[in-house]
Amino acid sequence: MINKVVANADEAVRDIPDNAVLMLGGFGLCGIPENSIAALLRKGIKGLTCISNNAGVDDFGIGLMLQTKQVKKMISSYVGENAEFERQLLSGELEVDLIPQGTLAERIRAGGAGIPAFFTPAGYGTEVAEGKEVREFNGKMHLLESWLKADFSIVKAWKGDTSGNLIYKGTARNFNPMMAAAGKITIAEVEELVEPGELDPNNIHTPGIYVQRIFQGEQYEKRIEQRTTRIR
Amino acid sequence: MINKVVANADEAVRDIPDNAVLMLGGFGLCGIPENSIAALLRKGIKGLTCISNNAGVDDFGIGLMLQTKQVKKMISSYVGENAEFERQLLSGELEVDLIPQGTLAERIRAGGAGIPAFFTPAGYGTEVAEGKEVREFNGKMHLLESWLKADFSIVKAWKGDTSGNLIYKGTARNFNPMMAAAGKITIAEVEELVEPGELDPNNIHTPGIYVQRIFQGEQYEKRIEQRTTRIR
Amino acid sequence: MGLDKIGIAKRIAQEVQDGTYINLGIGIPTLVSNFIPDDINVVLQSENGLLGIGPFPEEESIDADLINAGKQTVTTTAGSSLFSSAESFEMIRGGHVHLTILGAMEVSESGDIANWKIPGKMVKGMGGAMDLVASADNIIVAMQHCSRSGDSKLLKVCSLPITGIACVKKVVTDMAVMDVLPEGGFKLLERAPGVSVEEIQQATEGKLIVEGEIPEMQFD
Amino acid sequence: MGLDKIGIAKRIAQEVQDGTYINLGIGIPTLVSNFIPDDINVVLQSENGLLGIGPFPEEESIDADLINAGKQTVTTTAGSSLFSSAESFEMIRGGHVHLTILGAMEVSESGDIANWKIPGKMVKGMGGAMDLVASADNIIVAMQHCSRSGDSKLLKVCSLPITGIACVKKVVTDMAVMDVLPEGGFKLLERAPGVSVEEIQQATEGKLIVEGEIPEMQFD
Repeated sequence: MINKVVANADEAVRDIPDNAVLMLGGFGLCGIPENSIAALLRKGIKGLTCISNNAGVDDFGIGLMLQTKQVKKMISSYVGENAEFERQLLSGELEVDLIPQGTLAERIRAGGAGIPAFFTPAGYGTEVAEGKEVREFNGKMHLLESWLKADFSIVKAWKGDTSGNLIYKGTARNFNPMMAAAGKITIAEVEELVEPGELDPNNIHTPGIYVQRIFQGEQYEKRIEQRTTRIR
Repeated sequence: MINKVVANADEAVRDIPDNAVLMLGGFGLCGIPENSIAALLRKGIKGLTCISNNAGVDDFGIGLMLQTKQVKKMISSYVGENAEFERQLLSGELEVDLIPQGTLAERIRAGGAGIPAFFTPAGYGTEVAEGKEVREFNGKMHLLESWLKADFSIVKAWKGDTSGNLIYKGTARNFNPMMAAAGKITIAEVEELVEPGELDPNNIHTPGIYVQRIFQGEQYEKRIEQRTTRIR
Repeated sequence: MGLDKIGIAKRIAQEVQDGTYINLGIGIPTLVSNFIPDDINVVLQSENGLLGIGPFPEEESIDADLINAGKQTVTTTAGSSLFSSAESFEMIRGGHVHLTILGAMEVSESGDIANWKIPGKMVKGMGGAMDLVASADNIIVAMQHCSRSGDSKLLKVCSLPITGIACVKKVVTDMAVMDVLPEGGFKLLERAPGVSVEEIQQATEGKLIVEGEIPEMQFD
Repeated sequence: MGLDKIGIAKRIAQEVQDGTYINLGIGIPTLVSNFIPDDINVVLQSENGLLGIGPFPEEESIDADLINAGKQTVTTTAGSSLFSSAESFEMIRGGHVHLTILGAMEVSESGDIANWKIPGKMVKGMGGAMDLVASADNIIVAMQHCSRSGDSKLLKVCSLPITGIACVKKVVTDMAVMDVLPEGGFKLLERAPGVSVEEIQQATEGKLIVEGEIPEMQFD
């Protein structure tokens, strides 16, 4: 096996330049690469294009990188819960591409899978269709959508081994597996880093082939957006 | 949860009519739905179109259905190791569509995923490209390929629960997960059928939503094509 | 007069069929799950990667790694499965999810829906809504019949940027249950208790089709 | 005279770079894995859904559910992963597998390869070969220089139905190592021990480019 371990988040993001295209895993604040985002904040690179389903909240996740104005463009499906985001967008400081969530997931999957374009029904007849090729299949109209790739993909998993195999937990999986495959360089941060052989080969969610760098994150805040409970 | 259990293979295939389009999981003889194939032989329906990566061997797997001439057409990527197959093909008794394996896997995946067509580089410049739309992306030529769907998909898993969740073992996974999603009716046979809650939700390979019928197979021969060993 | 949110959710729960997979949007749709009868077996899908949404967790078993599409903490149930966003939308786009219930700002008489954007005012994004309405066979909209300012939300043509065209099959509001006919028009099926056909007609800008007696909604 | 299959496999093993993912075809390519030096870390991919192919099993640990693409029983190793055929070809088509080594019936001087069909005679199918040659950055062909009847397999133009165009980067035969140049032509790099440039020239129907002294292959 090939050893992909780097010491920490700072080493993992060391060569990400200004104006890079990044993918960042997560849905809301669930499954986001907290340690790598902190390292990107420390590094202070600018002009980033961030592909991520959401943009974090004002004071956590990608929202932190919006505060420091490191992000030039967001490619997302939903960016609510974020006042600073809305301010930068309405003022024109931030470019935003809004993409239907399933199309976003599939375009990223296509990027990793070597599929340059595919047809999907989502968005036909809406603003999303503007400028796109339309074609009918089985009586239903579809849009041609292209793949998305990243210079660096940054994903977060529950467990990983030194050869880059990853296992996610719960709904923290979300966009992470497709993004892992769609990055030229993929950085994985994990809660627990183990030796090859400790993870069941039958239960790997992201095979190590997609991961170039891996490290164990230092601590995870895992902030909850909507804490909802029931009485016993 | 929704209970999908049927008594046995005969009940599972009860309403498959002549001339149906079937998908059958497996790679070589690994991960094939042995019990369901036996039931199809007993049922004696004819004129079937079978989508399966391989066509079994002369006396096992889909090869048995070729012996009984139940198959009108095979859609596969590789059909070696099968003399009766070759005879029927060369005599014109059997129609065959040969498709590159990755394109076959992706077309089936597209069928389950609601993607009617996609571009892939495989087969450009070859016989496979005949009659297909060609388009250049990033300086590389690609073919437009369409989804594949089945009236009935028949898959084999290691473990399953009564609500249709499946876990495969080893390389017996192969085409089974995509086929499970691409069938109008999907029949799953498993080595061990358990109650909901007994399988870890984080390790499910095929979510139950894709499966309409499930049963525990009676015995598995699991014939090996190339028994290769090393001396200790 | 008319139903409250709970009432809308209760009425929609009557539409839920046994043995189906359902995606519930944020808001009133989420409430629907509370009113599905025990003898109706359904599985709820959350597009962020969970099939088989369980009840909210007890305080001590909250798991930040287990949320629904509204970012609320949830639980799994026996028979749940977890998967990626790509797999989740394979289920949706591939037609495996039978019913989508979602909110809307506007619905047109041809079944168009608008619920993702108010130009110059609100830019949250469409999330999974465009995929959902383009895919499921059955789309039910849960909403108020009129906006807070009293304007009808059931229109001839949507005024806001649309989420999908000709996709809504049924609309349940505080005032009425209506089918959206394939040839266009809201066909009135039921009135909310105490609401008259005239009141519904007045609150509906789009074409309302009224044939024969219109019964009141029935609740157990 | 010339190399046997083991020799070809040994020579190709010298091409394998540390830290790469490799797909090995059936036949000579499978043998290559035996000769990769211990200090070169590579991971072997099997397109039926296994990354990290281990050695053949001992008799008592044979598992019918664990085979390679040649349908041979294999094992996993520490760090292996298992996946579907769709995922497997995502790896291949997406360019994550760096090197493909496969056999061929013919290779043309422009890098076309034919290895899946002999019209009227053999109809086994292409398997994963068309995906592999259309995808990997580096494609090395392992084959005999001439057919059993003595005809060159290194041609100006392939006579058999092709598997892929302009994709082969290097050819290693029993007689020689050659690069296929982007502008066309087999550039002779090395001779098998005891084989002369003239003999290689005679056995090569396609354009052979010979510049300067051509060294013999070196084996440890």
